[in-house]
Amino acid sequence: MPPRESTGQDSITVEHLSPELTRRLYRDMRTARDLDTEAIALQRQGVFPAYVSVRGQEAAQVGGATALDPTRDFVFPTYREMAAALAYGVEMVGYMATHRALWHGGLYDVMDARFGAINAVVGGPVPHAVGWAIGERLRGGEGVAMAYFGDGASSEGDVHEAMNFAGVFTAPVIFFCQNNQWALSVPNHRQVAGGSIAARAQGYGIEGVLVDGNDVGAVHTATAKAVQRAREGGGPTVIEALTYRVEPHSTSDDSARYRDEEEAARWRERDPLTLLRAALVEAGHADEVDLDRIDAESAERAERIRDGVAEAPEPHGSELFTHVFRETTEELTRQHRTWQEEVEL
Amino acid sequence: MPPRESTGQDSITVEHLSPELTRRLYRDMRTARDLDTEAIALQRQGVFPAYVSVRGQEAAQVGGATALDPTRDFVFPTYREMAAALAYGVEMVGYMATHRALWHGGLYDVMDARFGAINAVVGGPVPHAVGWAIGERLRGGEGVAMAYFGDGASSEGDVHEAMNFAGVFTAPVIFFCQNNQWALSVPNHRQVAGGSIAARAQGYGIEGVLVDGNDVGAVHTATAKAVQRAREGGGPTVIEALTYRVEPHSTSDDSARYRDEEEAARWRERDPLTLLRAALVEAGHADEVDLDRIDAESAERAERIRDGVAEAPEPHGSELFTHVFRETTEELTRQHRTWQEEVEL
Amino acid sequence: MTELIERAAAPDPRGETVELSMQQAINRALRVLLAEDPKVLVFGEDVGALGGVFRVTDGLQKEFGAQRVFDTPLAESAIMGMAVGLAMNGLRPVPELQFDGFAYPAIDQIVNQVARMNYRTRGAAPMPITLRLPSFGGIQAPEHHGESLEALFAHTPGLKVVAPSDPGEAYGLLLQSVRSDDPVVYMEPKARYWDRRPVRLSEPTDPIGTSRIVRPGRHATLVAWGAMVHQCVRVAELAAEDGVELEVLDLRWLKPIDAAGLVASVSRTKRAVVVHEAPLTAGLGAEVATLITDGCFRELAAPVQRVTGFDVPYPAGPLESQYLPTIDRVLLAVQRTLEY
Amino acid sequence: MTELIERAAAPDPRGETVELSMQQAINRALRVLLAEDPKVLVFGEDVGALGGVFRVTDGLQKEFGAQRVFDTPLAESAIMGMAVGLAMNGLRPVPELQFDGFAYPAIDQIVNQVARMNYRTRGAAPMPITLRLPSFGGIQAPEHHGESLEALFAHTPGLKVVAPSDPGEAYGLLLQSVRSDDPVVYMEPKARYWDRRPVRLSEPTDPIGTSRIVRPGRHATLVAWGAMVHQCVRVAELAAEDGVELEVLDLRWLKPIDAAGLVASVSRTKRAVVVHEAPLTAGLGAEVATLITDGCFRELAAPVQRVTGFDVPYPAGPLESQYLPTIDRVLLAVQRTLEY
Ligand SMILES: Cc1ncc(C[n+]2csc(CCOP(=O)(O)OP(=O)(O)O)c2C)c(N)n1
Ligand SMILES: Cc1ncc(C[n+]2csc(CCOP(=O)(O)OP(=O)(O)O)c2C)c(N)n1
Ligand SMILES: [Mg+2]
Ligand SMILES: [Mg+2]
Repeated sequence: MPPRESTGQDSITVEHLSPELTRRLYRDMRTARDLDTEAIALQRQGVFPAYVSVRGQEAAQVGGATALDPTRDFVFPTYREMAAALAYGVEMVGYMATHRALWHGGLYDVMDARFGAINAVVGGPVPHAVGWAIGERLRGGEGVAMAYFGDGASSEGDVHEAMNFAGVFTAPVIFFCQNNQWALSVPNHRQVAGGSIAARAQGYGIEGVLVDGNDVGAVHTATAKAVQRAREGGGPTVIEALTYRVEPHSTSDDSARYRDEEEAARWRERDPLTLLRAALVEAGHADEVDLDRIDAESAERAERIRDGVAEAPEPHGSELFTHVFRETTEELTRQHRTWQEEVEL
Repeated sequence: MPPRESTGQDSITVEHLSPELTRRLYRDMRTARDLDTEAIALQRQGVFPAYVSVRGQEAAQVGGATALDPTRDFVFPTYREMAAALAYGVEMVGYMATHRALWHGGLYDVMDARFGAINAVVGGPVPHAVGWAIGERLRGGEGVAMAYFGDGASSEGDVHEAMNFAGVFTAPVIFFCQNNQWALSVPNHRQVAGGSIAARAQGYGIEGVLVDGNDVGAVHTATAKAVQRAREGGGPTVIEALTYRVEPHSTSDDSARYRDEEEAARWRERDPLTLLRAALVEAGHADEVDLDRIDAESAERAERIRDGVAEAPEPHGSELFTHVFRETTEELTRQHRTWQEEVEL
Repeated sequence: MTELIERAAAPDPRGETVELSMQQAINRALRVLLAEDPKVLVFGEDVGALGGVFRVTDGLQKEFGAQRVFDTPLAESAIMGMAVGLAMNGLRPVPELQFDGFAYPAIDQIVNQVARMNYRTRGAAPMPITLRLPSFGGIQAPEHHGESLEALFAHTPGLKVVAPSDPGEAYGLLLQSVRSDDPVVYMEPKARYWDRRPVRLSEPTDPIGTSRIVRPGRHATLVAWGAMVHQCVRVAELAAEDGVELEVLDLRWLKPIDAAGLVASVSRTKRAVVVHEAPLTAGLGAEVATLITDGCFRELAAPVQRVTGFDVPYPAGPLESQYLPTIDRVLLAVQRTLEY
Repeated sequence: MTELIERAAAPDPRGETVELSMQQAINRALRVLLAEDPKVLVFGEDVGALGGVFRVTDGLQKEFGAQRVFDTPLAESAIMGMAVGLAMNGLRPVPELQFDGFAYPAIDQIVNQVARMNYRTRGAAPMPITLRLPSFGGIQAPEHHGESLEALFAHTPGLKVVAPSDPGEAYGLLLQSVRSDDPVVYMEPKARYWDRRPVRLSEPTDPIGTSRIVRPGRHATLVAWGAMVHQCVRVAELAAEDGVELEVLDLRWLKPIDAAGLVASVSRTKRAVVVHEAPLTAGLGAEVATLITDGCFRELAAPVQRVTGFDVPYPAGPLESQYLPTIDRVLLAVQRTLEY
């Protein structure tokens, strides 16, 4: 584990992982990084009203998401899981649509993707993952639920209730905390009593793991182990991936008001992509030529997604009314008509 | 600690405590027991619509409450803290009024008593204790807040949020969990993942203590230590007093539907009053004559309280309107008038 | 699903008429639902071995097994959050929250998650959740055990809300609620749990969102739901002795509200009194009064009267009867509207 | 309290008129309150060093110290629960919940504890808590950042509720709210935070629970609060071009509601339109309409029109303007009531 105040001297290794996997990890992280950069640009151009960057957290997200099986597991994200979505195989134009404010939950099909709707309630989706996991056991399935949440979210009552339920029901669920050391303007030591979310696991009689969130191999391995245990009926795991939010909370935020940007700069030095690139070469899993090719492909894919989301049509106003219920009501039909007569025209 | 499945062979000692204190503990527990018995009788006679018994939990409650200083500390109870209220010095006719359904929060003056209103929201008052304690530090006072709650309450989000706040603010607060092993019909192993509420404390970086809740001396000593630490700025403590709810959840409950009453019978054998009586004699802190005298005085006091509450006048209907606001509103005054014209007459 | 299907038992004999209390009728409906659909799950605090504090789930765990009928830890928000996850895994959750006042800790999950997941996912993740909520007052219970949350639920887009008034209604409306693919808050009037009536164990035929006339009349319409329907029927019986014929309309669906039914009745009677237990201000009575006024503006002979709980927290025992709409208060309101 | 008193700074120069945005006006009022009463505490998520996501608490921590203006962990229920405990220790808490939609996790503490502690303790433990809640929509924000919870708060006995519509109002109403010994939910219309107006830094003179006429008129009354007041003024300006004189009534206090003020205005104009952002059904518009109908039954020339958000969850960006009451919709409602 790196110290919370990293010096930037560290390196990682991926020798224990297959070349294919590590190249995939690199590709996903690279694409996510490029897409993140495109997204910030779109926000500056006024195409996105706001954007929450995942920069610096790509290893934590990709390492975790790639340990899951998208054909039988299910992910419950927050609003900051772009790299996880990408690595898990979510249709990314639909995902990014949330940032263009086209539809709050995004425009991808969540059931198809097995990746829940983008959720802005901090802590709110964590009990959903537990419910899904309990349902999976009742159905006799082997799927595992993964709940992403932040260090700030760990303060919410829902996260506690969810962990306790998971322990009592031995639910196949992974509580994946990306501890990026900031919850908007509040640092860990004013947020997380005791200092560690992984340490809380013990109080629920469940497994807790603290992992270097900038070491994608370590995250992947720890998650894969937790997934396997959950699949085999061994119950939940809390994974705390220690990383850092190098960007402001969102494009609307001004982090210089509350933190020493030197700290962010030190963490930028410990960039998970740079670490992985060096480790890939070191392990002989890829050479610079391979990596440059991946870089080029990733940039291209990120651009395609960017163009897709920038050009996506705005939802029609009728959609306000059509998704409220499965079986709509007369009153809503009447309001829909009012809207057509008084607003649409 | 006794095993959770007690055999009833245990004994306790009070040699480390002063004779005065132990006799006081005995008196308060005895009076609470007698008052509990009177209350059950009142419920059977139809004077109380329902009652929640504290039988078997007198040591946990009295041991804790007597470690506090009622001139500067503040207690935040649930609905089952009759013995604590009595030991703390609350005016007991006013306290018992809640069980006659005269007024939900009781009729004692909570600010005067420094003992919060009876609170029926499981987990709800726990953050109040933390807020009070944070306020006490801001004011430069030396008071300590004590939050009582049950094993079932430990599952609520509010309890987690409160513990985390207490840890972050180093608040002088004691989280006193009476683990009576049942939350209505649900036993510990279906309620408390990991099995121990005291063990949760570590996850918040705060002190956690598991104590035999039927050993009044042990409870008193553990609480006194926690109070001292809190007063000196050492922050919060979680105390889990392991005891047993020997009666049904309330007089409306039928516990035979969900538990083996043999278990309750075994715990009845380990009655905290019987244990204390034997220990008092053993330590030479009192003899049978002293104890019989205390018994007689306690019975008499319990009867006086019983008569007081049975005879207390019903609140006037006007009180519906007079306590809603400090500065009432015209609308409410109008409704008060409607009530006078249409209901009172 | 095989494991679950094996546990399913034979459904109720249909069409038969039996005398049941409301609490038994709900129990019967739950048995039908558990038996007919292996995806139905019943859970909450103390609903298992105990059978619920009102015995509404009595025997269900024994009959359908502890996988389909189970106790949860004591945490309302997680109970509703868990329901969301179960629904996303294809199940049909029927959670109970033990009492009205303890729905508040779950409001975030209900409003921000349950009510809008179908919308948020553009129909991909429907929420066929029926929240059973013992509701309203009248039983001299402790604090937070006598609350009326219907205005809050009715104001929440994405929820449907229903409050049955008698055992037969309770049976049919629960079948309808649980079979619906939309989230429904099913508010059980505690004060009527022990009310025994003949119940026809039949399929509900009225669509969701329709009210019903419990007693026809021509001088004024009394609008109510839950236990207040019974109160209004008593008022109508008393008024009838003086020759005043009051129509009693059981609104039952509190979202969607049967505006057409309200307007049809009041167009005939020209006068209306709405009665509810919740406090006056911003209560559902205001919505009912507004819908009636909108639809019957020219016919209305007097403003719609509201007889409701006062704007005070629900009180303890002896004061309860001073808070709830009394027969006298409703009669006075009827008189006011007739003499307007 | 010495420690706290030492940190108190000099209050604002009173009586002066300065141009301020609403967000600055609230900041000024908070400074006055922190300075005049050492018991006042400001806390919540990100209100300290950051100064709040809308900079409403900007500079307060620096000026009054981290003991009186502080960040809490991210847990809304505990923030309000903590406020209860602070109040019981004699302090005067002014918590912020970051956004309307995140008040839901705190609703249990607000409804079951804050609103009824004074009642539960028969006046022994008053709750002089002012909850500052950035509210309503109009800024194309993420989900849960555009909600209108006034109906829920107004329906809760024991709460007072206010929503200012401009900087001057915001200043005076906050002074009044925090100085009151009752709990007040102070709903800040986010869409108006940057609206700059001349503000007289004076003591409020109108009592709690009074509305105000923003623009007089005689053909119909538009009733609104928060950002919709501004919308109604624009409607009135447009209507004036056609010779229609609309009165705009800023309700501002949503509990207690100024029934007398509503009735006085509509008795003159004979017609009313109520405009709010919250969904239609069981919204506060129904209460307003009912109060007007009750008080002006014989004078009313048309049913009170409601122009509100639709019964759908608050939508994202481009759909926001399709959801919120538009000028056209209000104008059409005015026309309907004039032609009724
Ligand atoms: C229940 C709730 N409260 C408050 C907010 C406002 N808010 C959005 S993000 C955030 C900080 C979250 O921090 P953390 O959980 O650490 O996640 P991160 O943003 O660092 O990924 C806050 C306070 C919210 N979205 N939901
Ligand atoms: C928030 C809330 N949910 C549910 C209830 C109903 N209820 C009352 S007591 C109880 C069990 C509480 O168990 P525990 O916390 O262990 O306390 P004990 O009764 O054993 O003293 C329940 C479920 C409640 N009062 N409050
Ligand atoms: Mg964070
Ligand atoms: Mg217990």
